[in-house]
Amino acid sequence: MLIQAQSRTGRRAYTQAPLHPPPVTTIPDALRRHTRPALPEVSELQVVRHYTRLSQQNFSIDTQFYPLGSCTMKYNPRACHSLAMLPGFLGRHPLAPETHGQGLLACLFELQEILKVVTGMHAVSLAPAAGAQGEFAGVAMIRAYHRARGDHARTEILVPDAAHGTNPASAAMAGFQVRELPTGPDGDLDLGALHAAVGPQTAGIMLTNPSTLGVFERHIQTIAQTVHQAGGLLYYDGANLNAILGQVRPGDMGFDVIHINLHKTFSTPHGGGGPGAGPVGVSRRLEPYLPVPLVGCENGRYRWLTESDRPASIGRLTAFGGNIGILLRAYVYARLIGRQGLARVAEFATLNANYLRARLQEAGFEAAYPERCASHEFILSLKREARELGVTAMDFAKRLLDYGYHAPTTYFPLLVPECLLIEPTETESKEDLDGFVAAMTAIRREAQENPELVRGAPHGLPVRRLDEVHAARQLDLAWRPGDPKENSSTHG
Amino acid sequence: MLIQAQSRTGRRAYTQAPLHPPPVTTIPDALRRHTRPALPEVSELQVVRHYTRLSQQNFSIDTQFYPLGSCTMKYNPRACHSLAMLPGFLGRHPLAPETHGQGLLACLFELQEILKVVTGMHAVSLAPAAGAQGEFAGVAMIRAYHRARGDHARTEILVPDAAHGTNPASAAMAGFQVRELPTGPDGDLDLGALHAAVGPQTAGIMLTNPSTLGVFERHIQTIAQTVHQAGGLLYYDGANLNAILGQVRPGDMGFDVIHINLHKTFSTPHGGGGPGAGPVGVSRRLEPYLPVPLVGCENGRYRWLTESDRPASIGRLTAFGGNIGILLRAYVYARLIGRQGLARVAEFATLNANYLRARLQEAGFEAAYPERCASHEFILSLKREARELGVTAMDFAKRLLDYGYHAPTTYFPLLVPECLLIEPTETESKEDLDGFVAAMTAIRREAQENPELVRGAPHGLPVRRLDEVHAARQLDLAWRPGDPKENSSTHG
Amino acid sequence: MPFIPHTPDDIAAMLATLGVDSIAALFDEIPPELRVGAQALDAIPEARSEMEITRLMQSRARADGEPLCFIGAGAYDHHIPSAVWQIASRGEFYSAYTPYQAEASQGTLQVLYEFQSMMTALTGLDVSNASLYDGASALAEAVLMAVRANRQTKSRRILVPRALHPAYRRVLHTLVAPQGLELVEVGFDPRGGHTPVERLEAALGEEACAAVVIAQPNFFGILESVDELTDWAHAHQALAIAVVNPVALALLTPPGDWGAKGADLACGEAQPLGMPLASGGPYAGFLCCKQEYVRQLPGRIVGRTLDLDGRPGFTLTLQAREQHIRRGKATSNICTNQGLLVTAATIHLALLGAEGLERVAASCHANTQRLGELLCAISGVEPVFERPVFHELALRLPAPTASVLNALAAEDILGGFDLDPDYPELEPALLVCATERRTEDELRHYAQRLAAHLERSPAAS
Amino acid sequence: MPFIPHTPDDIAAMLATLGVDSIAALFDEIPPELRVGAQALDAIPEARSEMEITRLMQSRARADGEPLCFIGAGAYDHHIPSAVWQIASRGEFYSAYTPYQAEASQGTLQVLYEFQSMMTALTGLDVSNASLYDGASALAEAVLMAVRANRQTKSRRILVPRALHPAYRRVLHTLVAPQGLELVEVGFDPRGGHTPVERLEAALGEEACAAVVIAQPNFFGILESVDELTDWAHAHQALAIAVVNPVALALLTPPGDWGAKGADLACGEAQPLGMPLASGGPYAGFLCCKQEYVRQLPGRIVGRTLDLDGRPGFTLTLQAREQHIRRGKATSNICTNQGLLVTAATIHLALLGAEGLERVAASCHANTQRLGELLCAISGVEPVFERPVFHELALRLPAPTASVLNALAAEDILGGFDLDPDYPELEPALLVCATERRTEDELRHYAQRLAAHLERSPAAS
Repeated sequence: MLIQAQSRTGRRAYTQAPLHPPPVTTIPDALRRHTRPALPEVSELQVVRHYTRLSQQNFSIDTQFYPLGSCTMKYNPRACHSLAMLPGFLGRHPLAPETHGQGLLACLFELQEILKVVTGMHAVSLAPAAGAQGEFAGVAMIRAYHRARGDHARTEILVPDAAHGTNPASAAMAGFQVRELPTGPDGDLDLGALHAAVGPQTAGIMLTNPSTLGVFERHIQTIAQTVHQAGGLLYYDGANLNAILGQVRPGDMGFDVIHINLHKTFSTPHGGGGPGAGPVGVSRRLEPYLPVPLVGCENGRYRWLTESDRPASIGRLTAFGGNIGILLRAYVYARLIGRQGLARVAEFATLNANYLRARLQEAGFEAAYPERCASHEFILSLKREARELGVTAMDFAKRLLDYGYHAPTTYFPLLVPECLLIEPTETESKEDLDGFVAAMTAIRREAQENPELVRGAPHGLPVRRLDEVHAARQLDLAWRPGDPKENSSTHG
Repeated sequence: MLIQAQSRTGRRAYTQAPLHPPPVTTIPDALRRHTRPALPEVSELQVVRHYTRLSQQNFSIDTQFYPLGSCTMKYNPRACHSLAMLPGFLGRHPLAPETHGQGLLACLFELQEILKVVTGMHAVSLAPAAGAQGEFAGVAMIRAYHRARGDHARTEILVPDAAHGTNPASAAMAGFQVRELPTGPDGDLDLGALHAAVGPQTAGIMLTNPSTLGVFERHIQTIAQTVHQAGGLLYYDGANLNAILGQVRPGDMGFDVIHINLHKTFSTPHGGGGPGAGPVGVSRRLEPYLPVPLVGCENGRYRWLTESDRPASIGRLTAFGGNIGILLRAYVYARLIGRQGLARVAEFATLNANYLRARLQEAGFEAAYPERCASHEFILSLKREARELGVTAMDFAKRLLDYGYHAPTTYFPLLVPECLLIEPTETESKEDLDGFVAAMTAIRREAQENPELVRGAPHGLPVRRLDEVHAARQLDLAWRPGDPKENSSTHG
Repeated sequence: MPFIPHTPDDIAAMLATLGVDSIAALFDEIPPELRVGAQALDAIPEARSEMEITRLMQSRARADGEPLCFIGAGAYDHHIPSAVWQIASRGEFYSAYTPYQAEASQGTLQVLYEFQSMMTALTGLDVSNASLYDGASALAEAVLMAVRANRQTKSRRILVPRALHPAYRRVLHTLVAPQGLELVEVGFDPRGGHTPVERLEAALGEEACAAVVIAQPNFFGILESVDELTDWAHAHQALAIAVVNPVALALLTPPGDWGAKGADLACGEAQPLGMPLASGGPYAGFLCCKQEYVRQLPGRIVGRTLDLDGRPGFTLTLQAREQHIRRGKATSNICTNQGLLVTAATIHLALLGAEGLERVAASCHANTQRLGELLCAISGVEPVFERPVFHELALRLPAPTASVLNALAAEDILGGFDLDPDYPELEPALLVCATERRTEDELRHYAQRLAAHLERSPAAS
Repeated sequence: MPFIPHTPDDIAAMLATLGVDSIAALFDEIPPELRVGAQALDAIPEARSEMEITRLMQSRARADGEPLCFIGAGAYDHHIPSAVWQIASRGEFYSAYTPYQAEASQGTLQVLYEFQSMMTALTGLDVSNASLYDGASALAEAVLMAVRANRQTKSRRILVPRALHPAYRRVLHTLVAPQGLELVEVGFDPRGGHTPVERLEAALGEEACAAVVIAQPNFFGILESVDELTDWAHAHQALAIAVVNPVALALLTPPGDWGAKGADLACGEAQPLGMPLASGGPYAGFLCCKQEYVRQLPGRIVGRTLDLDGRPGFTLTLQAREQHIRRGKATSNICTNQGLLVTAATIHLALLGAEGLERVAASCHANTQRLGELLCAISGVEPVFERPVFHELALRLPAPTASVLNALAAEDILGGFDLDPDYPELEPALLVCATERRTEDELRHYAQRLAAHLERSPAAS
């Protein structure tokens, strides 16, 4: 039942608002609201009970194996949360003077340094609030760079067809045309197409490496050389950075600008859809354009560097310093695992992915790019199961939920039919991977013996399969007073 | 699966222990342990996931209506928890000097004062760690009082047959003989039996008022006079104090000593079986015997009063000051609801109990003592359902779990056959009470149409009905390495 | 190995399954000349235990002090019920992903639907998304959306009041300029502090514009004549974009009721709804609009639908607008938003309800009025503007603002926002805020210390 | 109305159902002369908002400072992983009752079963209960249990070492004296600080005794010769009751292996396993025993059993021992115990494991050794006893202990436990403790300040 449906006129969580507010007399009546907004009128117990019960309807890392490809659902250490939530950090106003922020700024400055080292970049700004905003900032820096050189002809950004959808969307946000490049049959970029595409109109290329196909782009040096020679810059989409931490660095591969998803690689929480944090790193020539604010250090005192310190900056992305609380969590994480731990992340994420792929192949599933090493993730194609049994990748995904596993990413990347993109992460144990193989095997058996069972999944969750088409056609996006619909999904 | 069964040799939650402990060289080998204890070797993620999932297998106030009679399962305000867990309180060593404890002691002193006022007693000690320890302390004070007067003949404590089991147990712990008194047909104590029982051997009487039958003992003044005239003292079991807060005070009724279950009336958490807190209050003549430590205040400075300040004290009940964190929660609760709120507790607990009883009677259920006002709780007897349908109070209780309600207390008090003792508390809404009536009604319909369904309940919980006889006969009280049994109840 | 569960036996068994003899072999496809050795990360500290890092972070958190805060300027020091973060921090909310698998994410999805419902109730508009990064970036998305949505003009000009938060104006420029939008500044009235219609006329000149941004209250805390501004926008074929404080909406006319037709979009910062100040983030932006514009709305949207058995449930919807489907043609590049903060905001609003929110708003208003009284009793301190305010107040000082603020900060009082750099025309001026958390004692303490410092300061020019 | 959900409509409808016109009518059975009016509670403050009480409690918590702690004496300042209380505070653990309805309480029940398993692993005994109030009251229950359980003697005498925690000895007296038990004090060796067998002999004289209490380490931190003491007890038909520190058990012989037959009971304070110091509570006592005594064991016990479908599950068991069944003849009056703390302890032990616990123990031991070195380098400071210690150390001072401790406390150093009031024979003496949380800098700081104060103090007599 919606919290709104539990509302009763005159009920309230009494202790939560000031008990004796003075009357408001100085605001003209013409500007005053005359009917109260339809917010729920409920007791504190009702609120606590309602949201506690709702929380139990979620799958999460803390409760399930969650091998959602390209999302890096690893353990979020509880210490990162409690230390970022220390009262001294939480109570600090964003515009408090630097005299009252040295502790915070020290953490942020050190995080900038850690990110520089681990990515091999020259400078880092922590400002972007999420990966997509990092992408925008990165592409905007490429634009600023060319403009500063008077090179206004570079209006095009190259993006492989396997790329995350945010890449072309961010390029468009930054005012560029997007040109898509095809992927070769081995999963690497089609170099011929690249050569044909580059030219004086090329502002840059956006790459994820390892790509969304779960393989390392082996020709990265050739690509870098080709794009650079054409006058373009290379953008690294850090979504898959977990795969290579401490093994190979974007800066060494020739990238000019990168973003890092701290909520993936640095294990900050996903929170049911954010907050993320998408710091950007750049090579020396792009440093002037970094988004503000950055944290500087002079004579052991830290301070925010803002527009006046950085006149060539692409500017400010959010009103204050970005998702600071997430940056603190990432800092704590980096300090807990240390330099060896950062390298181990990629090693064990890769070991887990390759092991899980091998076990699933043994169990008879078809992997995409089986001749390649898997990175931290890999793709299964269920096209045979779909063809022979009429049970799709989506059906497998939904049935996995009944087995207590969150489904892998489905139908992405778009290049592989009936695909599951599976990313186990380094924090899961061998037993959990083996359990997942057993579940997949059991579901295939069900698909052979009782395909309706799989097609009708899930069966054991708070709701059965939801009608997304209905949702999009009969838009119901907000409850309103007098709403006749009842939602009983949370009870029983 | 048990956490122990998830153990793998060599796995650990690395960040949680010192990384580089020095070798231990100064402890003689003869005193050293030579095999490691069989504690689980698991990762931090495994621990978080395991206990998060286990928690979801509990019913609790935060997730369900929990009308467990005599337990006062009311909302535990979240502020009480977070304010008792402030670092300044948590980090304080129990033996820290009073210079470093004025903040804490101020709260405790004020709580003593609040409890004195609300119970009408002369002095309060917060020392007892739970209700039963409060009972022991109370009875021990009665013993100390008689002994101090040289009255060694008073070896007997009177206890009504309806009393909580702790009453006779505590009296025995304190070295007394227990004499049971019968209850009359109207739920009040049998006064004739009382008169017959009192005498020079009577040390005192232990009463709960309202009694466990959910009714107010109307002859309390006569009882007090009778016992006092015989030289005995009156003990008030505060388990049901929620029913009368601000309406009538134990001190005014003539009680000499009381305990208060803060984890009931003052809404501190039950925690799956504690911690509780059982402060004791006394009349002036018993004050010297209060358990230590108490909090005193002199010239605006607070300090612990200990054995040396209180030479006649019955002594110390725990090593330090009792369950301090629980006392802080109770203090916060009392401050949040204030004096009017304390009185409202009893009013609305009583309203809810009487309303729920009336609705259940309307629905055809039989209440015990229907001619009486219910206190904050009341008893249903399902003896008719048991006789006619073969469905017992226990069956109803288990089936309620399937409906998402915690069961009421079953088969207590012992005087009423097939009984459910139902205490809704003041924090539940009318809708929840109505929902409970609907569930009870539905279950009775099921009992008529499909009694096996009810007898086999619960059906929708992590386990079905558990075999308690098997548990007591085939004792399995601890996992051991190599334990062949698998427990799969937590998965799937 | 921190957070890695693999035992030596596990590793050996897994490598055997793979037929390789080391983990390093799994990286064979990386060109060897790119592989970095262990020493590449030497500048990063070694692993430390949780105990050690706890000590470090506690000392750093303490180092920043607990000053008495009278700064508002876009982030407000409100009471947050204990229940809010105790529940929002539950692992099932905290460690879940964006609810792509709806059936396994009904908790998050229902929370988002409830949030959308609450925001439409507060703003009086039809539809809300499930959050954007913050108030400033939400405004930028609103402006981009307005340009797409406005069918009456192809203009890419936007009227932006100078009395809008300076940081919002900067963010707006960063995010919309690459797409060729033109931001035209609209001045404020020097006596009232508000944005009169005449200024809109003057700024527009003979051109058209796609949208008018209307901040209520504006950056100076001043209440604008929103009905006139909205009607003016509509009369000029422009959409009206409201930038509002959600707490103020408990007292003020909701954007959906502004003027004859209501504002078309409303956005703002949700931080006052249960989010700690936290040095600036994470917060959450909100964006609501009229039903007719829903397909131009950026960000996640949750809809109520039915399952196979006909029971209601929730799912992400209208994903065809989003970048993972439409790629370069999406309404925005945003995907990860501020889900956890929205969870907190939803719990917060459920706890307060309309009456509670109104009490909070009224207390903030009263405290700021009272602070104004106390401060204006000091010689040389006076209100900059005449018009009524919500919970912020611009004051003219008799001494340079920065030096006054520094002196107060040395005594752990954060005296307000220095208006001088952004508004030199008002110099020396200060923007103060007193939320419901400030007590009479604190207000008096501030006034007393300010008076003391001003006595010692040289008079301003 | 704080925490009361009733609306005026609800109240009216409910009263109508009851056929009464006011709530007051529901209290008609209380004799009118006993009813108190509203003014009876006037001395209790009025309701305050959560915001106001938060401010109050924060200021009080801050008032108590964050001193540097070198006190042990039964409560130890250990690192507690963040995960412990984040999980233990979840509503489903926090707000559940004792698991009477087993099917609806499998979470709590399995936690308790796991705890019992961990405690038997640590102590080397067969059975554990699910907790008692604290270490001291657990010892009292152990003593009462031993008297009931000992079939070889009807003696009600108990040998209790003087080197046992003084507060434990006091609690023991409070709780067992009413049942006529006689507590006989056993002295310690003035050079070794331990309890030699000869002292047991001397204390017993010609009498019998039901049990011997053996503390390992004892209150002075000294490691006792537990094998000899246990064998002596058994040779005298007495049960051996171990009082142990659970962290120390990572390094020390478990009670189940003491002497030829092992201790019969082991109890102690579980606070070092994930419970904050918290001014003294809530903590949790534990009590383990050999299988043969299980029916005399007080407190809750959880057993593994089967459900109707034959699947394993957990339930409270052996309830026939308990007060709600046996009433006056129960093994104890205890019912509510320390469930939430046990939940924390279980999570804590799962996070540490045996190796982690051993690392903690070794670090505490090393820090205390190091502190001893630093302090004993100060002129006039020396160890009181010769024998090895775990993580506490008794030191003789050249000045009155109380005055030294006061001087240190004024500098926010809690220098240890003053032994003088309880052990005048050792005066002036101090008991110090340095857990794994103390750093080398802190140890040096303490030593430096102690040296400074002693330089200024007059020498002790």
